[in-house]
Amino acid sequence: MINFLQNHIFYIGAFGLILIGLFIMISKRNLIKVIIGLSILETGVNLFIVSLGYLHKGTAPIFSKSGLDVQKMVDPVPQALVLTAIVIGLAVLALALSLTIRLYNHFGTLNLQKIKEQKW
Amino acid sequence: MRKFIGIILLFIIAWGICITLKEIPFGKQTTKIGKYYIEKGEEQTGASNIVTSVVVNYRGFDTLGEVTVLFLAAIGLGAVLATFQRKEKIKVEPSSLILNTGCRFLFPLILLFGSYIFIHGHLTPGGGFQGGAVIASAFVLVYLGCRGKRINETGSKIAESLGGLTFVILGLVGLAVGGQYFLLNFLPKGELNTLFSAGIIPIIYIAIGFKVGAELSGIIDQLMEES
Amino acid sequence: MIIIIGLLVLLMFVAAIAALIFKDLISAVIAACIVSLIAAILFYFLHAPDVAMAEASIGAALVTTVFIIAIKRTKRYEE
Amino acid sequence: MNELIDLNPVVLIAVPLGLAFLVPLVELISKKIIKWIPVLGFLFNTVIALSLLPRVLKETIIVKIGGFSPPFCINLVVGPVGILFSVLISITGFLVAIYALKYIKEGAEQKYHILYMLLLTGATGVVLTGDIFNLFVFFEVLCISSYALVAYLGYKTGIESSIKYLIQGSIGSSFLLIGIGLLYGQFGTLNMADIASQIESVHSVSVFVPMILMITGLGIEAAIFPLNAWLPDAHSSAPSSISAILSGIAIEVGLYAVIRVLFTIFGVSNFLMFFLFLGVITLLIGEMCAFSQENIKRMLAYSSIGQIGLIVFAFSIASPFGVSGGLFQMINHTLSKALLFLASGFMIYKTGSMKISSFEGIGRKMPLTCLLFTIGTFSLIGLPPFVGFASKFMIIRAALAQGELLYTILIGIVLIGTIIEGAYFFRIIQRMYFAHSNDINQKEESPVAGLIPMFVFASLILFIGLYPDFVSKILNPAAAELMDKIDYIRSVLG
Repeated sequence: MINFLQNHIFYIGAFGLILIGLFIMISKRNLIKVIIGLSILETGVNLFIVSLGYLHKGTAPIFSKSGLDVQKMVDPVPQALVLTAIVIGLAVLALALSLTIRLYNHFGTLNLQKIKEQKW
Repeated sequence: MRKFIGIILLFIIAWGICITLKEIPFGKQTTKIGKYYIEKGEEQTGASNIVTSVVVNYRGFDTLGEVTVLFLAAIGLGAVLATFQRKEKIKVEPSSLILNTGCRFLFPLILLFGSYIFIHGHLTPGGGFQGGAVIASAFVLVYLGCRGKRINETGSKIAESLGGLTFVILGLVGLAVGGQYFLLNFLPKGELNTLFSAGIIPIIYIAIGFKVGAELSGIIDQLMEES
Repeated sequence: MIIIIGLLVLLMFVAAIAALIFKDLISAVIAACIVSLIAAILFYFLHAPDVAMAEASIGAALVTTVFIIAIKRTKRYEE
Repeated sequence: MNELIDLNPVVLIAVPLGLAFLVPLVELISKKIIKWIPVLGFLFNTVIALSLLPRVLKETIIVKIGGFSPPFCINLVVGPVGILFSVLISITGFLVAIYALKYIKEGAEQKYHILYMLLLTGATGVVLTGDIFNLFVFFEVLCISSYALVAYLGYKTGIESSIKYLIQGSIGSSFLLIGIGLLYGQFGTLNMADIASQIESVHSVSVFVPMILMITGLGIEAAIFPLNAWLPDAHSSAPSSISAILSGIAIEVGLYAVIRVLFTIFGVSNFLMFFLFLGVITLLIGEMCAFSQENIKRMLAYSSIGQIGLIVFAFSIASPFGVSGGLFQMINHTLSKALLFLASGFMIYKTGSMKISSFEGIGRKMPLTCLLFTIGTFSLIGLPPFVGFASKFMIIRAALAQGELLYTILIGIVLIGTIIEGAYFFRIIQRMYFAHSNDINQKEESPVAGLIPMFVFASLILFIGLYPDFVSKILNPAAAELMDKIDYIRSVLG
């Protein structure tokens, strides 16, 4: 049990968040709820990418003092990628919420089913 | 019905990912490029924080794109919000004296902490993005605590612009100085683990810190005042 | 150690599901904020202090602020 | 002149970025010169890209950013495909920027110009980069600026379609990111050539899942059939100059990314049959929906879906002829669709309505604009002597050269799609020129700054249509680059 947890807990956490986020985005009609789902989805993706670089009994990739074992450092690349992904996520969320505010000014509702100015 | 289809879709995705994850053992090996960065990073870039050297130097082009995305978000948000004028101004109640003074007292301290984070980005955890976010949170505090104050728009615009320009121009200088490489670390690397080391990395991180701080507080400002 | 991480992941799931169920959008946003905060702690356990700082300051603090401003300008309850 | 040729291709991305960052500073000095900055930037890009062309055709240029060797740094791969697209992007960007001088009058103008420059910079980054995560970052730059630009005018429809586009697009980019993560976990590298060289060493199922995720993510921007619900709304409610860029550049770049991922990274061959059918379905759905539209911009948007279907079909033939036909059709679509949107922009501006019925008799009011519009439609349908004829001919020849019954049947369906396309375009032209209208006498032509870019587009269409050999010098090496994975890997990794 402990062994299984040790090897899989972060993947479970990450993909659990991804699936919950996707489910919120698919099932909810309220726009703000959908965007909350998007934020949870992005957190999940970030957690997944960071956990790719993990090393059991490793250390952070920072040479803060001498004598650190180079072989025991975790992979710095996923961390750099996630740093980028977090900022991009914030940018998308901020734009989405500003659009939401304007949408509410125009339509007076946040329910995506009631907003049907355009159709096929 | 929609939920049901959604759940089926999610199961398919989860199943597919589970198959793939079997090939990726957790916590086992460091990858080829990760190893290279850890072994050579200190000597090639002069930064003791390898994540910083990856973010700013090895994958600096990504960071340039990332800074652009944030800039885009601030500009796009302004463009979207500028399309609709609010009729009446929202009335704000002035905050109490204790809250007001407390926020004013905390504001410079948080600014100091933020700038500490991005100036020491190449030595300790943290860097331009984290420091910028901390600076923006100081502005949020002032917004919440002392109602009716706004940031200086011209100042934030200049910080935004100069931050981005510094990044691009440093890259182009690298192109001009030696070897035809964009974003080449052309300055001397200095002594390891000291403040003045790692060539262009601290300069870029300071520029990013100013830019991110100005942009994030600009986003908050626009959302608070113009929506 | 692993037990603590397991509990944190469990708590994170509870918060995420709470964000799914709550009708009050402010509560849902706070639940999403808790998800981000726990994710930041998990990043720390994954030896990624840089990412943990970014997630705590951007994902938990600023995103929540932006969400709350947006909710303030629109509607608080989901119908 | 010699120094100009030796310039590093990275300036194609860095200079427009720097100019975009400069705009807020310039705004403090003078607001009038801002709208000339994009013109200047893309003129520069056009010159650089054209002067790089002969050098690239001789040998692929690998740009190492930061001065490290390829798998350890981000590298740009400026091959024939990359340079073809960057020339296309810079020319279109330059012309549409001239058009926007007179067209954009409302809203926060300086923000429009920044967003416009960054959109095209993102597109250039996507086509030039050789690193999968860098592709994601530039893709986000492209997507986020198009979300903001769709909502730029602030109308009800614009905001609504922008938010729908944003939600679908951000799910797509999350999928793309998961796919990139899975690939990194398996191969430990982000360089496209490095991944491509190792892809055969692992179990095929575990590569299949990231491939599906990435294709889904990129396919949303490329508007392949089940993922294109956002396109007609977004393209029809953006300002016309932006519709031209979204139709002409953004979806082409999305498609390029799909093809790069499929052909170079995963090197699939047995999976392409699926795309063959997908392309034909996309084509038919797009053209049929376009036929039933009453709104001109929606009609053009659906016609873009149809064209994307045709291009996907051409690429999935996967013979050198088919791929170069697909690239040629992309050039045709960019030039003609941009011309059509630009012309319709001023027509809508004059009549004040997007309804096709309100264009009756406009051919006598705005003769030049309507003539240029007609050239665009003819090229899109594929009449000689315009580009469309040469490109469609190439695709048909490629399909028939396969010599299988299936391809013959599919090309028959494609031709039916072309007939539908011809029907609705001729209907508009008939209404524009021959329908009766009351006020014929007053002539109101588009402004000169609007006419010049349209005229240049039309003459490019005519010129390339008359001398297709001129572009096939680039198309053939480009097709070879896409088809030949081993050569790509060798040129990057050495």
